[in-house]
Amino acid sequence: MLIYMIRRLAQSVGVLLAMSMLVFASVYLIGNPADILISMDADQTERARLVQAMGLDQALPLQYWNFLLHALHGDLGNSFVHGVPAITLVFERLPATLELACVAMLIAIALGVPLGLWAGLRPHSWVGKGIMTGSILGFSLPTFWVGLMLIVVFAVQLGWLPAGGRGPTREVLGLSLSVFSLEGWRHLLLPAVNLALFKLALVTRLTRASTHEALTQDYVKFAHAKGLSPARVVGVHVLKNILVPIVTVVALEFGALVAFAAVTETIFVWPGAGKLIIESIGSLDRPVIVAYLLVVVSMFTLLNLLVDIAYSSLDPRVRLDEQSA
Amino acid sequence: QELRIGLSSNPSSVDPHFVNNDAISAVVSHAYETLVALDADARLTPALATSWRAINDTTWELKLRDGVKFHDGSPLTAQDVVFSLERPATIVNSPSSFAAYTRAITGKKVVDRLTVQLMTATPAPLLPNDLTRIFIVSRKSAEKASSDDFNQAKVQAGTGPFRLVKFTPGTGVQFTRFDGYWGAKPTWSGVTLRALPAESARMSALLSGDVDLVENVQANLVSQFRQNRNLSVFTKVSSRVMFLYTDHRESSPFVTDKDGKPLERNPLKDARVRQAISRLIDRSVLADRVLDQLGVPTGNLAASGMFGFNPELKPDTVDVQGARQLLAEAGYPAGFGLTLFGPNDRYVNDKQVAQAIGQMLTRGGIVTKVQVSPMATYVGRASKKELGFGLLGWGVGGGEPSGALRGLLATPDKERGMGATNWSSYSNPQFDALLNEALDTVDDARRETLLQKATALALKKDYAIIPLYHQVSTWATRKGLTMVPRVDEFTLAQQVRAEAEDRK
Amino acid sequence: MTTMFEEDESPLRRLLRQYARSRLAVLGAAVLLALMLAALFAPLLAPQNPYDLAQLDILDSRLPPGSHGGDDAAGHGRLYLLGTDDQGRDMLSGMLYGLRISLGIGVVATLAALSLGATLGLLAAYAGGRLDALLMRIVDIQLSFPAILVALVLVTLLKPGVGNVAIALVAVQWAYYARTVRAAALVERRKEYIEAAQGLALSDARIVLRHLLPNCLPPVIVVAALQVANAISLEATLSFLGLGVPITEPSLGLLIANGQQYLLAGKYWMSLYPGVLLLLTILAINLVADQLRDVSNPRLQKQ
Amino acid sequence: MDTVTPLLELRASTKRFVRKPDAAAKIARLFGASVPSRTVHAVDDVSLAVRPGEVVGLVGESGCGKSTLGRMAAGLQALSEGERWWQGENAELRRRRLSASEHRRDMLGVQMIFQDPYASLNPRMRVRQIIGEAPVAHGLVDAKDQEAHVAALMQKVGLDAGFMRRFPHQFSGGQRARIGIARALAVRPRLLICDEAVAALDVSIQAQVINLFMALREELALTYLFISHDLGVVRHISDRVVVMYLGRVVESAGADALFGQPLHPYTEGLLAEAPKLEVRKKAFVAIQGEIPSPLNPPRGCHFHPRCPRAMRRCAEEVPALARVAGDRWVACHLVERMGGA
Amino acid sequence: MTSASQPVLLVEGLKTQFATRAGIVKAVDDVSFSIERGQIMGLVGESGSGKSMTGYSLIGLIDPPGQVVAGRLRLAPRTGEVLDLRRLSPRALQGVRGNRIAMIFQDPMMTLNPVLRIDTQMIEAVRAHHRVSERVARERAAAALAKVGIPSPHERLLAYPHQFSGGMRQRVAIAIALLNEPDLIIADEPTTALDVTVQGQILAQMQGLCRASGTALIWISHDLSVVAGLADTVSVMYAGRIVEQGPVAEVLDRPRHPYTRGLIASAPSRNPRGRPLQQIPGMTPSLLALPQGCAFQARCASANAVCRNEPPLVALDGRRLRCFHPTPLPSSCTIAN
Ligand SMILES: Nc1ncnc2c1ncn2[C@@H]1O[C@H](COP(=O)(O)OP(=O)(O)OP(=O)(O)O)[C@@H](O)[C@H]1O
Ligand SMILES: Nc1ncnc2c1ncn2[C@@H]1O[C@H](COP(=O)(O)OP(=O)(O)OP(=O)(O)O)[C@@H](O)[C@H]1O
Ligand SMILES: [Mg+2]
Ligand SMILES: [Mg+2]
Repeated sequence: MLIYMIRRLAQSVGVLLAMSMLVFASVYLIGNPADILISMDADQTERARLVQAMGLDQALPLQYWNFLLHALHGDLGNSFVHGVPAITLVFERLPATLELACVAMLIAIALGVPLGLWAGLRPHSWVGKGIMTGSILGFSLPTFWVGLMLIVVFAVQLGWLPAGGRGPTREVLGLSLSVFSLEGWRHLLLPAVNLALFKLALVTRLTRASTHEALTQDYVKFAHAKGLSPARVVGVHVLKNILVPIVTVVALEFGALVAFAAVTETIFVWPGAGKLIIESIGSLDRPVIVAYLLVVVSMFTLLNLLVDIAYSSLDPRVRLDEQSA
Repeated sequence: QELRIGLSSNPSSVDPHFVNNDAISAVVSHAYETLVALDADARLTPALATSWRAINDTTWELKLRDGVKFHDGSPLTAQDVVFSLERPATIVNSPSSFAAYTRAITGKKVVDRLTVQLMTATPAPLLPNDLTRIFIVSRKSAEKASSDDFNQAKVQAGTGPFRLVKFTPGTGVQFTRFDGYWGAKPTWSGVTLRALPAESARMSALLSGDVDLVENVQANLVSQFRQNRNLSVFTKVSSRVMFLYTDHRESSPFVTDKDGKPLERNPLKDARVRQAISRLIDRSVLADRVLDQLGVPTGNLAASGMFGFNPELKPDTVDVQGARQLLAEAGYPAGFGLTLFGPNDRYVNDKQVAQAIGQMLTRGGIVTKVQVSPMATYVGRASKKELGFGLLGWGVGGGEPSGALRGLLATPDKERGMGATNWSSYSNPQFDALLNEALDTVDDARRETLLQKATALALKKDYAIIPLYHQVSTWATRKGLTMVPRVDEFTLAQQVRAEAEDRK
Repeated sequence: MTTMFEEDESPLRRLLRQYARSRLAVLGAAVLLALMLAALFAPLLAPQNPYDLAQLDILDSRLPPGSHGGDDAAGHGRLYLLGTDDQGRDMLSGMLYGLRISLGIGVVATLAALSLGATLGLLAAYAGGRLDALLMRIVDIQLSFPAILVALVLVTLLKPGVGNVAIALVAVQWAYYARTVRAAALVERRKEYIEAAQGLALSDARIVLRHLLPNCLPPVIVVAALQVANAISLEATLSFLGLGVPITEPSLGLLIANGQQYLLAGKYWMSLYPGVLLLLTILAINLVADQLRDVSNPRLQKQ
Repeated sequence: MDTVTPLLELRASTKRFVRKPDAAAKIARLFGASVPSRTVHAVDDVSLAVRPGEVVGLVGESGCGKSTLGRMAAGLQALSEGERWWQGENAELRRRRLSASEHRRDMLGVQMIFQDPYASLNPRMRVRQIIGEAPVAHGLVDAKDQEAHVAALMQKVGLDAGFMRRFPHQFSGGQRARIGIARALAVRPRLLICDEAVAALDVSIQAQVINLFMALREELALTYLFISHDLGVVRHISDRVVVMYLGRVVESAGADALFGQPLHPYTEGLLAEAPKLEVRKKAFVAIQGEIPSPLNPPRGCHFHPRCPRAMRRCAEEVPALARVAGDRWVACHLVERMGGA
Repeated sequence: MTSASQPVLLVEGLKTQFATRAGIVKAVDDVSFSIERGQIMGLVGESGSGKSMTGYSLIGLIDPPGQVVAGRLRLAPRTGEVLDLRRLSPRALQGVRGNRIAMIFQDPMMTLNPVLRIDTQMIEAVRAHHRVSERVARERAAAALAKVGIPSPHERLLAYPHQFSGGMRQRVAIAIALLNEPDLIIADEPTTALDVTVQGQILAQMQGLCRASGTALIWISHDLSVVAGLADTVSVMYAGRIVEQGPVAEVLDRPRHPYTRGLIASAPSRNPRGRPLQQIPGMTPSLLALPQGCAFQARCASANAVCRNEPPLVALDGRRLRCFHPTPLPSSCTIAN
């Protein structure tokens, strides 16, 4: 386990380093942040002053080196646009994104697992086939389009739910969350459903495939032969086995969900980190882009680790230190 | 009674001196005021200063309004003014500093509690205009405060009709009425500004009653909103002018012959070609069809009615025949090829406009490709002069077009801050001379004439850039509200009233 | 000598036969085929070349389905069966060409990503050791970036354009294939037929190309079919974010994105029709890929 | 005695599978974590000689290293220690001496036939390719003669040459085993290593394949290393039998001698346990205990924890494989003593 | 009690078929047999001959599209009642499975659920049929483990399957089968994947346990020699049908069906060393394309036109036989000795 942790840690440091380098280089190549940030009617002197203030006048490797030095002290630089530490900005916005992603994931799991089980247990029934075909729809509809449709139907036509924004929030454990009020949920529902749709399809199909697979296994037959009730066979023997792939995928997809939230957040004006990153890419706010990616990739890595640990508790056959590098 | 406004921007700060950005200034204007203000038509009007005059070529004297109280309870004094004029330069990490507007001031003198003198090194006719940008804050509160303190509403340093309650980045800003306001008591007990940059979300928010007022109505919805019984629409020709810049250099990237092979000589260098381009563009179709009437064809930089507007410069009308003739005279009877660049996320229907222009030019024989990209990438390439032909907008701010002429058309000169955005590489000594003279002229009438002359020279004679139209700003409110729309596009709760109350 | 197998059937035929068992999948294949043909012959089928600005008339913009254009020499404009978009582009033509671009990008990007990923994955698996470790670390890094962000940054970097969107999609997907192919190759490599080939002193290149590759690819190809749909979807999202294909040569995704701002104004056709076409395309691809995956599953093949 | 030069010989050969600790593990060690480096002694100091024309049977329980030994013999797996000799010459030196193509010839001289008739044929190749690829690639047969060559081979192993264009999945298990044999024969080997080549087949088919092996031996003067856990089969076709237990050879003798009078207690148990058709209502009394893991084999004689006659010495000292009589070798302290007495 | 006269299980005319697209697969075709208490029946035949399907049919675990289409399955458990297994409701059948009839599968690596601990898997098997506390169930589980020779059973209960070797797992599976003291155990090739010495251990234990508890056992195998040493009676299956059935000594020493005879004759031990083995020519036919009449006719030396008719299962010489040309007795006697 220790070795495993060391290995993972070394890997993540490598990943983060490589990533920061890539982001640095690519933002540099996309354009000069000064061009977009500085107001058009500023003159050359003003420009020069700002470019210097942002450290953009130095050679790129030097900029990167300075960044690294500061990063080692936990300082990822100030946002060019907002003037505040980029990392603060990201952490300020992250709870909203996490909240959205969690609710979306919960929706996906709460609906996807039962649907997938049903389809897996009765693959030839019409309901089962219907679920599978329906799940393809989840894959097929571009998120942004569904989002707009949801807004048009539920906010504009029916007027049931607000078209965008986040409801009132409450501080809980230092996170401002909006799930504690009805209004909060009203705001949360549409974007969460929008975000959940793709994952719902994924979870459904995965569950079905795993169920299908598990059902052909000898241990299921053996469980039946023991005289267990079908409910127990499915609820304990099958479920516990399909949990392994589901947990893996769900956790890994959670990272993707956070990343993909960018689109949903833009459409629903959800004040989360995804919207921040889109805005930051738009304004070449490099410190924020770097900080965001660092946070997201760290989260990915952490999730990966957690998955592996969860894995070993769910599937006793997996022993962490035996996964060869 | 509270007013809820849907903004099309997402304010990143509410420190009035942090970032020089119109959208933020508009938000901040609820709580802070300037010495000199612009009225709805961008004419200078007294605000915290009741009067200002040049006592000589390099000294301005301002009289402050008496009885003005800051939100923190302290009264407005000359000391606060001096502090406020110095503060922008102390904010180092600002991405776009207000210091540009205070740099001309070389000395400040407190004459008495309500009188300030500002000294400049050279004549500074535009100082009052510059002062419309600088918000006055209470020295008592702001002296030790950081931008963060402003954002967290820890300091209450403004004099405006509203007081900041809460600023939530990415979500919006909340204000409440300031009862000690010196001017007319605001109608609204509170104002909520919600950041709704996504157009459809903003429109839906109005339609579903989540907000009372939105700015920048989606162009294609304007006529529909006008007919909607529950909504009112307000429009105003804005000071933002849209134009095409053309490359005046010997050769230009992306200029090709009709088959896409690079041309040795840059046709755009020929004024006749530029004129031909101008004539190929049907500005009324752009304004009426593409922009859903959110544009007014123009041949000027300043909007009509603004200081420096030249009524003699009429927008070119479409004249395909004439244009072809001009092209033939210039040696391109068969036309040539161009790529038109532009942003796709900045101006009203910008990408549609670019494509429509592409159509018009192509039909006139100038085969045009259209490439639009987000402003971030576009500006980066354009400012390096990698692009030869592009669409750009310019908010002619500060009440007169000198800034625009200086930035866009003057021969680049780093020392004097000229031609910083002269992407077309236009250079005409005659124009530079006119402009320089205007910039040193304190006498308003004479300056206006000089500016008009300079504009005419660059736009009509040289076709240095090709003005297209002025954008029309739009607002929509729920029925029962009226507002006074502003040429500078600011959305201010101060200018919104409930109709019923008006009748009372 | 008698045998259990009467038919001398090739794997392809067997695959087809098993594929044909699902009516839905056959329908999907038919639709997909039709769509591909439509895309291929778009220039012949489309009433207008929607990419030629000279053929567009801004005065015909935003016409509802079934309208006639006004600006025609004869006085009667042409018929716009599915209406026009905000540039006066015939929606039908735009959709046919857009389908061509979307499908093209999806297929080309997926094929390129597959070839690149498969090559590297095979290399890693067969060579093992340091090369393997290095390649897999790169894959890890690539996979730990959220796809949409990579694409976003890349397209911004490379400047929008059909080719660059495809490159971005390749960059997003290759690692996935590399990992999948490597995993498959590691399994296959242990099988005895590879050992037998080594025992027969065949060259490494021959073993990799003739023995290993053909056995690793089929499952990956099926996954790739699904990924085509993903790629199309991602391209649409990029276009929606203003970073996709050139505005004058819209893909389906861009048509939807452009049309969506007219939804509230009731001009549904500008985004609904391309939306439905996109949906249909992706649905068809998924149906086909799904069935392919089912029939290529050896567990199901035995019966 | 050993006047005939063995065709193939493994001398004191060992195969270890080690998982090397990587950088992370080394760091962990620095922190004082005990990181076991895992070593599997799959084959431990085994010598084996196969003389021309002989059939050597190799028996032992699962995981005792039979396949690994087979692969080492076939040259498919490098030796950790020891030497492999081919035709009386150290294979390593020979390889250096020979040109690449001659070396390839050498490799072709030993062919392996695998246990799993499903996994050992490339499922995406036609039979013609499977059998005909190598001879053409090595220039043994012209490309245009490939078909005839394959047809002849198929005939030889009892397959209808008309099936040449089929894929492996279109054959039954027994037929696939024949294809595997034909593939090996196609390169005219001298030694065939059959790794559980009949284990997966039904009894009735098994007989057919065994008969085929025996017929080919006569016809082509083949030598066999015949690996199997089925004592009945080994007994039937082998001249000499080698018994392995947990990576080591415990007994080796002529088939008659070994089956007639097993000397090693393990061989004894093995023979006793093998079910026989003739024995009815047998009271099974098995060798006690489980097979230990090769990851941490017991000290001393590997078999001692399960040996009914184990002594103190057995737990401490590894018994050497000693010649008892003639061609008969045993590794057991008991037997040694017997021999000494 | 009537136990002496009444068999624990009586199977008559069992037919199990799979309706596939390619046609109907008659996996089990008209199979009949009966087993007495404490008796061990060997069920042999080559791969695909329907041995497992026979077993699954008995406990109603045929997967769709398979279906038991005909036959009587009568179980007479110790409790005294007589159950018609085919008529039982799914619930009642569930009460029989694992309780009155237990089954053990071939692959010891696959039969235990890899993600559940042994105790979970054993306790649930007890509590599915008996209302006992968990503690009691655990005790029973530990006792069962001890019975199959697993040392320190209480600790081993806490382990996961992957921590056991194959032989141990198979013993756990056997322990689970024994938990509820069933009347019948169906063992589907439980030692095929195991080594000879481990197989020996398990065979020894099974034998002892059946003797001790009077449980009847159906031992499915393709290995005649295992059955020879273990079973009392043997049924030989070919292509879904029982072709010969009777006491082990009768059938193995004096086989009268050509297939049985061929099978026995092809065993290496029945052949002189180094000589070609006797072999059955041809291959197992596909169940989809069985010839009219006797399924073995294509491989049978004595087949003639009569064999195109369906051979009935007839009693002959203390056995039952499905052949028109039974092998004359003396010839096989010589081989036996
Ligand atoms: N590539 C490998 N890496 C690590 N260990 C291996 C490898 N190959 C074999 N082993 C180990 O070496 C030992 C001997 O394996 P081998 O396959 O030779 O046994 P075997 O006698 O052929 O067994 P079986 O009868 O099951 O085929 C086993 O414990 C196995 O786990
Ligand atoms: N799901 C199914 N669909 C069609 N046929 C099937 C199915 N399952 C089994 N069969 C057929 O039923 C027949 C009997 O199978 P069964 O598993 O009983 O054989 P077996 O004698 O147990 O063989 P083995 O020794 O290989 O276990 C086989 O020929 C098989 O083809
Ligand atoms: Mg082996
Ligand atoms: Mg079976």
